Amino acid sequence: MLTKTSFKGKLTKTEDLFIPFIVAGDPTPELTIEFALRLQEAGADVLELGIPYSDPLADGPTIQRAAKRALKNEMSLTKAIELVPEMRQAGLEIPVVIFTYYNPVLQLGYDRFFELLDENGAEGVLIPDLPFEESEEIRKLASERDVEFISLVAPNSDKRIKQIAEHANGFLYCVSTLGVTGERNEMSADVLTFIKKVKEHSSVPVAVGFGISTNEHVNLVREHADGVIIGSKIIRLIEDEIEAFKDGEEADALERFNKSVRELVK
Amino acid sequence: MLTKTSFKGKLTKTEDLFIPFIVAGDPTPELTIEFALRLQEAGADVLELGIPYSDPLADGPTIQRAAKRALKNEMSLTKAIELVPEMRQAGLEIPVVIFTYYNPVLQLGYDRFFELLDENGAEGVLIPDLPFEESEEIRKLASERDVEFISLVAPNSDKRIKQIAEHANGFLYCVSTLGVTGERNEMSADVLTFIKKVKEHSSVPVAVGFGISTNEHVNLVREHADGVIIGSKIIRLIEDEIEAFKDGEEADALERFNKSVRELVK
Amino acid sequence: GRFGDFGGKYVPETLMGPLQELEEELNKAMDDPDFLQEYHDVLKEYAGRPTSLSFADKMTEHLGGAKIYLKREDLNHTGAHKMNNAIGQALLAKRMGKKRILAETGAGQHGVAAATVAAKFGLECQVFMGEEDIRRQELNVFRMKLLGAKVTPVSSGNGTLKDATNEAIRYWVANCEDHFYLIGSVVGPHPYPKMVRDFQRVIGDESKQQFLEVEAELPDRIYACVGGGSNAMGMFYPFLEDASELIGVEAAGKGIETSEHAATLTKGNPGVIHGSLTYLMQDKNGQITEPYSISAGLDYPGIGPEHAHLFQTKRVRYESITDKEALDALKLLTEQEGIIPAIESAHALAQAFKEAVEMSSDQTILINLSGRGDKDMATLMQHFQEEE
Amino acid sequence: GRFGDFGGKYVPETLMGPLQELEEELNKAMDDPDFLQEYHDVLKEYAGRPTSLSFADKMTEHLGGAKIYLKREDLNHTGAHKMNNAIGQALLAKRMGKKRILAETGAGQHGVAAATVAAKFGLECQVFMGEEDIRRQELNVFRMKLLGAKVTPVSSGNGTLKDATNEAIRYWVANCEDHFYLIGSVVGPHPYPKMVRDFQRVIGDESKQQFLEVEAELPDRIYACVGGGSNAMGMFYPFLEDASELIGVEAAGKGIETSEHAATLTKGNPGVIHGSLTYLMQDKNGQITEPYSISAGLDYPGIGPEHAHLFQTKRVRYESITDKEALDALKLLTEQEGIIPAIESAHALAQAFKEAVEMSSDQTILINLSGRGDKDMATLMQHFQEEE
Repeated sequence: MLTKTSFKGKLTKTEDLFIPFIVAGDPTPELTIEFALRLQEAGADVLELGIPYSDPLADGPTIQRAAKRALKNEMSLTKAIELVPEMRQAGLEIPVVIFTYYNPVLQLGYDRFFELLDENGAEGVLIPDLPFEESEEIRKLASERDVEFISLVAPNSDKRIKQIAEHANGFLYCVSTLGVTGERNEMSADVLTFIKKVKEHSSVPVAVGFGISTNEHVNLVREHADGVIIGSKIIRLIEDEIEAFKDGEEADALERFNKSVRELVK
Repeated sequence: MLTKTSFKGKLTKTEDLFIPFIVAGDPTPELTIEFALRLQEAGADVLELGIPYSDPLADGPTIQRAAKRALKNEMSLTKAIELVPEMRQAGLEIPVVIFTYYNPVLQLGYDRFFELLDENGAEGVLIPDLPFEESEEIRKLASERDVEFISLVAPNSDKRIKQIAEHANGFLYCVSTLGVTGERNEMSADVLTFIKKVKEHSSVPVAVGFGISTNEHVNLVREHADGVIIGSKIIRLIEDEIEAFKDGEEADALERFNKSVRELVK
Repeated sequence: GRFGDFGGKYVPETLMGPLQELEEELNKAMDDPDFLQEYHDVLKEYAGRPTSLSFADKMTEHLGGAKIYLKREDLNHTGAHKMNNAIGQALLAKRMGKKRILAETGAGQHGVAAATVAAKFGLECQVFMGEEDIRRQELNVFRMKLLGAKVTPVSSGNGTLKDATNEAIRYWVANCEDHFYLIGSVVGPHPYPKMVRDFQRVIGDESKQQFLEVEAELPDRIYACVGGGSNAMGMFYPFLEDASELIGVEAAGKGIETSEHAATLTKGNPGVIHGSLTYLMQDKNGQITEPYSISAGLDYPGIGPEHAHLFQTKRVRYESITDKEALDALKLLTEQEGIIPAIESAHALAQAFKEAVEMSSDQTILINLSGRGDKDMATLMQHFQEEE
Repeated sequence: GRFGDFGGKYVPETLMGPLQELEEELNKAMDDPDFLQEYHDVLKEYAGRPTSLSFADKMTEHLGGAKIYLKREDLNHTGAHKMNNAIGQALLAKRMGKKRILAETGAGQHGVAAATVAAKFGLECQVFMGEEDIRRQELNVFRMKLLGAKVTPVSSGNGTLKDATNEAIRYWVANCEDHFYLIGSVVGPHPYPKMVRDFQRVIGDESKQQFLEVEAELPDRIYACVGGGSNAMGMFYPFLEDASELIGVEAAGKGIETSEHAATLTKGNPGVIHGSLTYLMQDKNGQITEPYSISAGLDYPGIGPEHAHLFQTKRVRYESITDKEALDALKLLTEQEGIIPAIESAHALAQAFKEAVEMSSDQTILINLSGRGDKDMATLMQHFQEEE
């Protein structure tokens, strides 16, 4: 099983995973590196590094705002991947998954894309608008290049769950907006059934994401899945400090950020 | 011939007629009486007394304005006819033709209309929107009551000219916008032919109206027709004095009016 | 030239010649199969006829009474029944060798129709429009100009439709030799009321055939709004000899008990307006009074003389509907059927809806949807946003 | 789900299920004679089809080249070809038991069409519209609300069509269980491009029959404007196997040499937008760029994937027309034929007029007049009054 989740040997456990998401270049490339380190400190097992995109149709308003800020800094797919070695140099050890919409990859070309991942030491890739049916070629290439191609599965994936889960690499991203958003403190039976079904078919850890924003949510997910993915909430913690970053109070702000993340996943 | 143009004996000549038009109640009923007298002084042979109407579709902007002023004074067909005895009392001797659109007559009813004409001593009637074909009944009634029913004939009346001219009473009103408006100082051959044709068939004097506004026009018409009808120009002479009337300089204004009319028909 | 007691030619002598010429040419044209063929070809290939007959299933269900059908004159090119008549008269003008047409307009719908056919048939077009209406209907003025027409502002009177019509007639008097006057409704001197009816009867002719196809019998009741009354005459005329009850709906404005309405038959009396003996709104001295309706197309103090005749003979029942009732009906039809009717047409709808609920589900009614509501958006926005 | 290299389903996993369900139901429906009958009945009895084929005699004479025919989609209920597709999808939504539809809109034309069919078929309707567009198209917003639709402002991005579409897709992701997403053009993930084409092909099918009736042979060239490209696909599709040359006309805005245009095929390159692999306008990093056209309906950075395929295979020739050329063509058609076209359609007219003069009088061309210009009056007023 670990062979399928190795992330080039950098992922050492398959349970209780904490997988945070940040957007490259939000609010600056330098801070992105800092956030990555603080998240590692707070216990992150894998970093999802988001590429800002003009038309992020799978994302809510928080991540759209982050993308907009990052695009103002002219962040691109190439530049984002090139941040990875800088992170490494600064001390990042956990595997990095590049989260990007399909079009920037398409414009770069698969060859150049994988070359970049390889050169810069990014271990995984996740493309939210490239479903199983459209991803055969890239999955094959990823496998050849030893890059983890992360798949998503949704409660309405239905009979596709088995297909997707059986082909999963790295970890399996369960989209679960139905159960854990908002104020609820327990998962609906439907979601539990869904996660259970995914786990049945999956040979990689099953992580749950979308809408996880409190420590209660986190612990609820931990009970049933192998990992928790946190995106918008992390971005909002960054947004909370935007003014502080502007005012040059970087060290304090990063400290507060780190503390908030620790609270979230304690 | 004079039997057909007698106006109850008040029209004593059949040539070189001057037939001015004023609107009853413009700008006040009292001044209407004064204008009638000044026009008689200036040589008028017949007075056309216009009834103000909401929708005077045979009239140009000048007479429309006059009608609007008169309607503000609540002038009506009945009140206008009732001005005639006041004019007589003040010294008016020439025959009076009531110029009215058809609808007010219709609302009054033929019986009451002719009763009013008779009671108040108006000698004629002219209804510009009641062509020959629609006027059989009223012509018959007028004839019975010894009222002159004035008919109009136009250059494009064509074969109707004969019919209209042969049934004419009082005088025949030739509508002649084609020949004498504006700056021209001679009549077109067409208009001359038209007037000639009308005179051939008419047993009453043939008067020409519409657009006569200078002494040159007047003299041009006199050469070829039995009479000249002047409407808008007279109204404009009244308009020239409107402010003077408002300021109470009545006597001077009427004197100027009389002088202008004399110039026009000299 | 009469419909019973009504109609006639109450016009200045100068127009008698042109009217006679028109009548003669009209009679020849209407007997000429080539002319009729061309007229019907243009209706089909240019104006989009036949217009649909729509069964208003949701509306019917909502009211729970008679089955409701709509004759969709809103689907005509330029958005209303006006086009049928404008095409007919433009073809006649062409046949008569006239190179210039003139027209009066209130809200601008007939002006747009006239400008449209003038462009299509290569005629010059001059449209008389009251200054007040020009201000209120800026878009339609622009539309007419874009179509190449000249729009002449009329400042006399109150600067509305009645005054524009007077001015158009005056202009025609002075220029009748080479101008064809394209009147927009079944009003004016003979032969206009008859001619316009004959160019609009295609509405009723089509409706009859379409209705028989779907229901195998004629409608129990037929409704149409009446300003001048051309859409109603066009709809009613082919049914005059049939058993269908015919209902003309006037504008009651702010209520027929007020002075602000345009309910000519309901509240007016006979008289002469724009060359024709008919019913009109007037004071005791025979001065024509200003009508009022939220609907520019019904805001007219007269009515076609044939309607006066059908009123007198009781062949058609005439009702009146207030601004508010019309707007409510407009909103209801829009929500139920996805069709935004002209406010004019909404008067017919309102009366029909009132009566439909009292009728049984095996009865049928047909409503002439004379035009689309796009032109009324500014009015509707103002009204419904005030209401909020 | 592909047209050659183009098309596909580039969507979040959550939409794969709904798309599959849609595809299955669509296939069943299109094989069901009852469904097709209902679709065609509604087109006839509600939307006003068949639309006319008009011979533009004066325009033809004016240019002195090929004979020019116009397919009159402007005569559809609500004024454009959008209605054909909205009816088809609404009937499908009903068949699938969906009670709610959602739609994106730019200028509001598709939003109005969606709100219209929602009213007609008793569905709830939510329309996503950019905040900027809401400001610019106040009347259409009011129209949608009057029809009972909810208009949701979209503030992300630049607040225009692209953003409204993104937001509609996001909302659909979260609510796909009971919502039917009614896309307005031949764009989006499979099966939308195919479905919309199949609901629009009635344009080409009718045109073919009508053209054969009057000319006894097919047109030499057929023109249609292309934004997303639904009116063009609907017109072209039935002619793909015929000899007629097909010409799609994109918006060159202020010129394809500037950055302000929407000439996707002329200047863009392949990529993924709104779930589909096709041509689009993007920068070197694959970020989608903002298009520009005076015509709201052509102001879209992508194009239907089938067009990308027809471009690649050269079956269709694609040209581009600037704002100014389109406006000139609009004015010319208005003056010559009394038809005010939508600015979108004027792009097709402009290209056709350019070519018609070079053609001989025994050749024929057919232009798809996709919609009427009423919606564009404010833009036109501003433009032509500035010009004066």
